[in-house]
Amino acid sequence: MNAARVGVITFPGSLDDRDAARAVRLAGAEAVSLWHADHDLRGVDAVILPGGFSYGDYLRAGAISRFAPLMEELVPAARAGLPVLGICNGFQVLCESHLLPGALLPNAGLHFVCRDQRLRIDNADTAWTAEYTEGQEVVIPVKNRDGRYVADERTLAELEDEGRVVARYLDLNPNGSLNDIAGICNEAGNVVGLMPHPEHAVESLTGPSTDGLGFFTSLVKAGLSRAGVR
Amino acid sequence: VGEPPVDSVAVAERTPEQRQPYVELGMNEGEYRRVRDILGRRPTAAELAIYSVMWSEHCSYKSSKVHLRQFADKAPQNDALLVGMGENAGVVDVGRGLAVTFKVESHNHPSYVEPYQGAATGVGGIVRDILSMGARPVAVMDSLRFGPADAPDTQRVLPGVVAGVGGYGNSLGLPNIGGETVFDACYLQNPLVNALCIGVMRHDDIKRAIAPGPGNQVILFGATTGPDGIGGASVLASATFDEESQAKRPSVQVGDPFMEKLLIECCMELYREDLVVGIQDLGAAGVSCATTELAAAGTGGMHVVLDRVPLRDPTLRPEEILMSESQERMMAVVEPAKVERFLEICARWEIPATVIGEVTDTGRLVMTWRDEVIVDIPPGTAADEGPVYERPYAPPADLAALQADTPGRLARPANADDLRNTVLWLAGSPNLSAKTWVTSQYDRYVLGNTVLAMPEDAGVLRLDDESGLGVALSLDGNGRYARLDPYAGAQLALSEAYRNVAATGARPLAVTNCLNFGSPEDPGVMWQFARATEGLADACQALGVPVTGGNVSFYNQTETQPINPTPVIGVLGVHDDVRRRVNMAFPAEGHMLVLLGQ
Amino acid sequence: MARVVVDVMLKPEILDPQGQAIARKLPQMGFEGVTEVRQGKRFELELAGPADEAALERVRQIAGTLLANPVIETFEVRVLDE
Amino acid sequence: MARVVVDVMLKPEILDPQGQAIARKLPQMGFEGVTEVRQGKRFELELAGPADEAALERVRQIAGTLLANPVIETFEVRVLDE
Ligand SMILES: Nc1ncnc2c1ncn2[C@@H]1O[C@H](COP(=O)(O)OP(=O)(O)O)[C@@H](O)[C@H]1O
Repeated sequence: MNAARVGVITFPGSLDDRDAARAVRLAGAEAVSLWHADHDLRGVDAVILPGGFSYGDYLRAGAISRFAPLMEELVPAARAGLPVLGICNGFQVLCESHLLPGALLPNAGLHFVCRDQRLRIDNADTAWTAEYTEGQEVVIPVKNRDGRYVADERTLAELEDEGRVVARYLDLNPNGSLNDIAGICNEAGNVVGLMPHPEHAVESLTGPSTDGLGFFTSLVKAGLSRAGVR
Repeated sequence: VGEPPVDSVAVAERTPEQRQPYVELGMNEGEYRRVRDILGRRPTAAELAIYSVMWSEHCSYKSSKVHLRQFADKAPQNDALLVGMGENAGVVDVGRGLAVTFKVESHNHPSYVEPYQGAATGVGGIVRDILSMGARPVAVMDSLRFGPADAPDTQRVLPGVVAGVGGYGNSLGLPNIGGETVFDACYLQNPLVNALCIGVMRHDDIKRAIAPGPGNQVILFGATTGPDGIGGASVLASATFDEESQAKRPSVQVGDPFMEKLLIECCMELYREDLVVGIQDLGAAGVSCATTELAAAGTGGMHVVLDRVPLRDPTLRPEEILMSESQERMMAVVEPAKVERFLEICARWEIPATVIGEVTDTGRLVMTWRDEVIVDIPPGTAADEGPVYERPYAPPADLAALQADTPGRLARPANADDLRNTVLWLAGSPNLSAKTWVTSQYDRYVLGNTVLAMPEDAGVLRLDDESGLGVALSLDGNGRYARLDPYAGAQLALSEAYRNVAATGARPLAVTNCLNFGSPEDPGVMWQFARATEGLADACQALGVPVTGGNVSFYNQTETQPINPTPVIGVLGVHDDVRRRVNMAFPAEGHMLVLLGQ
Repeated sequence: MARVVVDVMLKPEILDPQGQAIARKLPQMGFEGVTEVRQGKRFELELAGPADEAALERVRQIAGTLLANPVIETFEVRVLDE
Repeated sequence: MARVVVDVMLKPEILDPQGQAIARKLPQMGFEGVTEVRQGKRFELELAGPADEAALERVRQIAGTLLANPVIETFEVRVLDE
């Protein structure tokens, strides 16, 4: 049986693309690198938009990458159900391209923040969180300058009512996100945006925990069960 | 207003008596005479620009050279050294076909003028140094010194410096794996910002700053050239330029980390396809430095069409182009058949690249501007044969008194309250308190290979996922010890870094250093420098670790008051398997504590 | 050749910590009487042609899709008279 | 109560990587005819009193010390008429 093929997009200024690919491999899937300027998703089963500072994030985080040629392919594919995970800068790109509601603004503390963050997984039903149990607490690094999630009241209420807050900050809100939101998903649960970096919590040697691995194995599990249905 | 006339070689020959602003450019009478002797005529404005920057203290090491020689002379035999001092950075074999290159550099003065940009471009500069050796940069460290924490100037400088180091390094995707943050009154108007970068490559990927092979093309790539950091050049233009346009020339360089990130990825692809014969980053002295050094190290000749340099400001004069310190630029020497592919890869990364010249076998560096020859020099005379000074030195007058003022003369706590206050005072002192407010602004996770970082005393990186091969690095200095005894102070800094690296389980291999001192024209400072370099060289010999490179920063002083002499020493060690590293934590209850040493 | 300015400000209901930090700092520096500070962005665009209605419409498109994020920001376009 | 705007721009000779990143992208997004983009900051200050000369002088001081970095930036102060 073939392993799931997970695409990792490299935008100019992506930084965690190779780390995301490593996490995909550690989860037992095949990492396929995707180039922002191509119009080709290379037939992958899922896509990760990695962290970084694409285009320097000079204008607004994710604002320019949203216009990448590859995004013209990704947006309809995501709307049609392709599993997509945006981590940090990837989350920002997903919001800028309206695959996810709201926006990410500069941290309330006005500094870049890098810390080992305790989180609670509040939705274990998405393509990327199926390996977790609802309410599970995990430790995963956050590292961002523009991580403050905002949305208007109606959107926030919608996210809460529909259980679309995927992860929440515990102990300390590192960036001033509304409702301590660390990650959200779309209505269908296939598109997830996450500010913390699960790809930096996949090996005990290099991360504070291995709690992040679940994001990548969830997908493999989901992918395998899909294959089983076929 | 038409273009001012070009000060060509022909004009220079016709006007031998023309007065030239060499003093304003920081050259003394003797140095200017030497240039005239070398050329057999007066230099053109462009040539004067080249010699003045290449013979500056910063580029020529004219006051420090005689002392730095000891690092080579006393260097222990060490098979691990693949490239020694003299190149952009030394290269050390770490086994399994891999090599690492690392170096520390200062950006002290610019960080006082504009803290954010000064610190940011300091990181950018050292990263390009490592990149130009053929390596992929994999981590950074920073050693910082500020005045008292509550001084207004510190409150202006410190947040900007930390944000700048973080802003640039984080945007490049380089983990920050350690450093120092120290407060002392002597740094109030002379903060120290020393940045270290380490890179990894395969042995056959090592690149040199050379331009061999007549007919090979010279390509400038990266950012366009603007009027950054050319305060000096405006004096040259003053003969031909109105005052108003001079006032426009800024001394502040602004960094573009996004461009540098693209440069890194672009260079990695260029190296992978073996498209460069020689490469050099453009740092201080920009095009002057890159062309003279590349040419001098190759077949000795190069022809450059200076008009081809892409400009951000079209009014720049040739002298200004030669002296511009615009960041994020590199120069490569490429075989003609590979130029097309080279330019293709640059275009893929959206990086401007331009062929600006060609390697020749004439032994001369020739540059034209508007079809006239404005530079015609033997490049080695600018790059390697600068002046060398044996500056006089003598112990500072107050040294004996300082040394006599021992801790024994301090009042002892007389009672429990005194003791309590002392402990509280220590706990609250900025030098001893936690530095997480600094380190939390730095990404320590990116690249996924950071095995140890803050709060550990040394950073540890994995280089190879399979075998666990890795390195440990520590960066340490102590200006107070060095002030009391520069010889022992340098050795103490080295041994602290050496111990920090060894304590993680690594085998120390090589040393880099950044020597921060006052003015070399002050005999007291020069004595501190001589003693510190001697101490460091002797200790490296005793410990069997060679100095592979470094940087000297002089003139860190406020009027006549120099900073404490501050040699900052970096030690690199190798781990055969980082999975066996040791950290600071007590792993479990019941273990025994053992004190090693005296 | 014309210069056009695009001013981008956060919507009033969005928290602006940067502006707040400045506002808090002012009294400490001896500046009283500033009740609120908000920080936004200002873009200056140089156009190859004149700033006629067609050009301004294009700038408004650039502003609405790229320079500002309508989810959190508002923008204003105006010609810079020199 | 008055609103005052402080526009802060990088000096023209200083590199503006932000503006350049935008300018390089515009043609690829189908927007031609923009020859240069520069990105600066815009501050809106709300004053407790009127925007008289004394108040504006204070704002200029604030701008020169806190809002703008005179080493690399210039600023302009103007009253927002509503
Ligand atoms: N400027 C800096 N950059 C990066 N890391 C730093 C910096 N300053 C301090 N650190 C890190 O913070 C931790 C604590 O530093 P410090 O208080 O100096 O420790 P110690 O006193 O044990 O040497 C160390 O891991 C050190 O590497």
